[in-house]
Amino acid sequence: MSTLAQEFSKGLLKENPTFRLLLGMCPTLAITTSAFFGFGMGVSVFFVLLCSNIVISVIRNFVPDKVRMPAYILVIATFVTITDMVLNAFVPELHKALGIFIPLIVVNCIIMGRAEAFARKNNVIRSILDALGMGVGVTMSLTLVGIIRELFGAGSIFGYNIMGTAFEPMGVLATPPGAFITLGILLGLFNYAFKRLGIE
Amino acid sequence: MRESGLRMALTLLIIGAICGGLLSMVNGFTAPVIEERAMTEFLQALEGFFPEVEDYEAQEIGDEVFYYCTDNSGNFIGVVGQVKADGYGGKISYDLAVNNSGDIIGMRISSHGETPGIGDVITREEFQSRVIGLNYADPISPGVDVDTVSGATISTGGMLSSIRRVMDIIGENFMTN
Amino acid sequence: MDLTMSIVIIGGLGVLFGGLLAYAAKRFAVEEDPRVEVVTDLLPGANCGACGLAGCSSAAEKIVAGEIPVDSCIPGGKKVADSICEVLGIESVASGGRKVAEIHCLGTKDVAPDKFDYQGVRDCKAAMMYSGGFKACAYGCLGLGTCVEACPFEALSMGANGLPQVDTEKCTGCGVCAKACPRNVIHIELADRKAKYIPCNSKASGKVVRQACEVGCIGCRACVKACPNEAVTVENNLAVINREKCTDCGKCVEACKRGIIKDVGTVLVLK
Amino acid sequence: MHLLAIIFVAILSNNIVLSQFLGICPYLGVTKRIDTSVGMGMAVIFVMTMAAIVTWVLDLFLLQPFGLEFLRTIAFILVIAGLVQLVEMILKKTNPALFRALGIYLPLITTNCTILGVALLNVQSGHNIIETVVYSIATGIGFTLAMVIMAGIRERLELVNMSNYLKGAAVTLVSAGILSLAFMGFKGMVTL
Repeated sequence: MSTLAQEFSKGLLKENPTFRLLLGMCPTLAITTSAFFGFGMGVSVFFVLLCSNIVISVIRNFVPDKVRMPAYILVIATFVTITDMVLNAFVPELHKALGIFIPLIVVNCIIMGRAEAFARKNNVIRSILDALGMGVGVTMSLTLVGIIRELFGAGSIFGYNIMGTAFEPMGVLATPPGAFITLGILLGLFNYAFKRLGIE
Repeated sequence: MRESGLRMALTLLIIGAICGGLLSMVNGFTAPVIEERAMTEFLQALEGFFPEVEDYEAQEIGDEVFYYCTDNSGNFIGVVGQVKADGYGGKISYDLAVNNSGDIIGMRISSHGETPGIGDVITREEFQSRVIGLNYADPISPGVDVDTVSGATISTGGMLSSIRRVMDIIGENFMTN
Repeated sequence: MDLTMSIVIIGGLGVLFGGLLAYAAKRFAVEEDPRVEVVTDLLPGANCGACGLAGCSSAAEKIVAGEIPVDSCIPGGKKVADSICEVLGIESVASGGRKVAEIHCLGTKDVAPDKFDYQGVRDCKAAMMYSGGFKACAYGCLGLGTCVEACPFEALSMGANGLPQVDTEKCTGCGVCAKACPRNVIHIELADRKAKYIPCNSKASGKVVRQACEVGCIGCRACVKACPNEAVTVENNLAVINREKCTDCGKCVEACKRGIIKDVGTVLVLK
Repeated sequence: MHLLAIIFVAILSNNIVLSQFLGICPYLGVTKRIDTSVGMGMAVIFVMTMAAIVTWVLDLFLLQPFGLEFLRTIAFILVIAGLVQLVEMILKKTNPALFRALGIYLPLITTNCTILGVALLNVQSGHNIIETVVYSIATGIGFTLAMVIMAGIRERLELVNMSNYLKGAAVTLVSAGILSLAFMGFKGMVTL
């Protein structure tokens, strides 16, 4: 059983959900047109993942195995709807951009994956640490992709113009093909980096 | 942990009920905030078009809403329509403001899916200025009276035909005098 | 009003599906032997098909039903077979010992020249379509790595000399590489056995082999005469050593004019 | 005519995978072979249409009268998860052959963004029942089309000699990008 520290740190690099486990691809492609949206999505996934991991690991012994899936989905959906409402009320600009991808956090492979693979089998403390690690990992990855696409797609990061006015922004990065290609190349680079760092 | 059917149904009932209750409570807090923010947002837009607007009365025609605006002395100053157009990337929803003599005085795109850098010209002065000042009686057929923006013909053409449709509605219902 | 309604709706949906699933669990219960799941977990799960079935889960079903022997999972070997026996409560049968893949070719680029320079898709099966392969020897290994790709356990790697090498630790003898090789250069043999073997696959006549390869067996029968316990026979111009009879005395190694007879289990790192 | 436009838009110009980014996780996983992609595609079409109808009815009779739109997500996903598990059990018992062909994809489908995505899109764009059914089937076909094309590409990619850092998901994503570029060509042809 890995130590508590490992439980947290594995989510950052070794088992980074986006670049290693290839989970949660849909939001990573769709809303990372800007760093702020990427960060916002990362934080919402983080919040939902944390709460659902806690609740699932608490109720894991009471839920009969046959109805395991619907019960966990109920819990996750509740936290997602709460996030949806809170964002809609207090951060409307982010809510409008994320649009349909907030309700889709429910079926986001990361959360369902962690609930099934981890929270169901471990106690509360480990689940919290796992959620923290995974959550930070996701937020970092989404923000990174957001930065890259915004830097080249619109010449700015978090809205601040970096590349100056002479820079001709590559509009294609904001379109769907741009998202696919950027993430594909990033995955290749990360594979290379992981190989060199010796993280198998 | 007997796997009996009753226990399964009961578990889902309890979890479902708790979740349902929790959600409606949270909704109780957030719904008014959302409502109120949407309202202030629209009011600002309205004041943007008609600074001296005092009161407005919503009127639903088809599935679109038109706001009949009056100033503090109660006489009619203009109409703002929350309407939709067919764009390149799907529906474009926008507000169109027409003053009491039937001329377009402004428009605001509230949401669109046009391709960034190409179709989103509809949000900029370059396109909107072509339409400002036109009267509801003037013909607006895309490419004939008002030319579309090259490279974004579908977006701008869609907008122009929708404006024509909306102007007809405004003409019939509000320009009776 | 909202509060009660949402509790009723979500709670109602929950109990509706809870009930439906409970009813379905009884009404559509498929009698599935719980041991199948346990055995599936024990199997390596590489779905390599060495047991002749589509995947581990179907293999588990057959093992529990007793249609196939307990040790039919070759990659799993003795360890898996024993643990399955524990689960099924039958005494562990003595399985035939570990099997490993063996490369039966020494023909590197410098000793076995090519007929033509092949620029096509880097795949042995594809290369075979071009007049039977670019190698002068019609039976030798083409070295394009189809077996390396096919191996589910990453036990095969391409040697610097252009011929595949077997990592006998990782190799589980599942035979996927043997099936993948279009020229059947790879044989699955018992691993830890003291014996000699001839790493050549060429059934061509001696004259043809002399032109095609410097380290190919020309079927000169020197080893057959030299062997004290008749372990060596020549079948269509290729000498084959019978591992049961072979006593690892090494007489055939000295007799072989081309010096290509090797010990079983040596990883062929060639010049 | 309107239905034809929906079909065209759902399959080609606004393909659920290539321009709406839904269902990417199974898209990367299952498209290794053409027959698995077709199997998954059929299962998705069936479940997507069934789920869309049930959720549409649920929304009309239960959520809208009481103004509980905020319960949409939770009610829909509960229904979808329950339905998929039910279908899995029934299929396993009544038709094992079909179950062996399609059944293995069912648990994968519950956590598939497309199913919930389509259910929500149908309700949000105010489709009536016929439009809902047509839109779901068309989106399912669009999903299958994108998967089969990608499976075809990936089977040929296996033979290409590329650096093994790019193998697998990375090259799939890049080729999906090019595919999405091609599908963008249909975008302006038909507007809803």
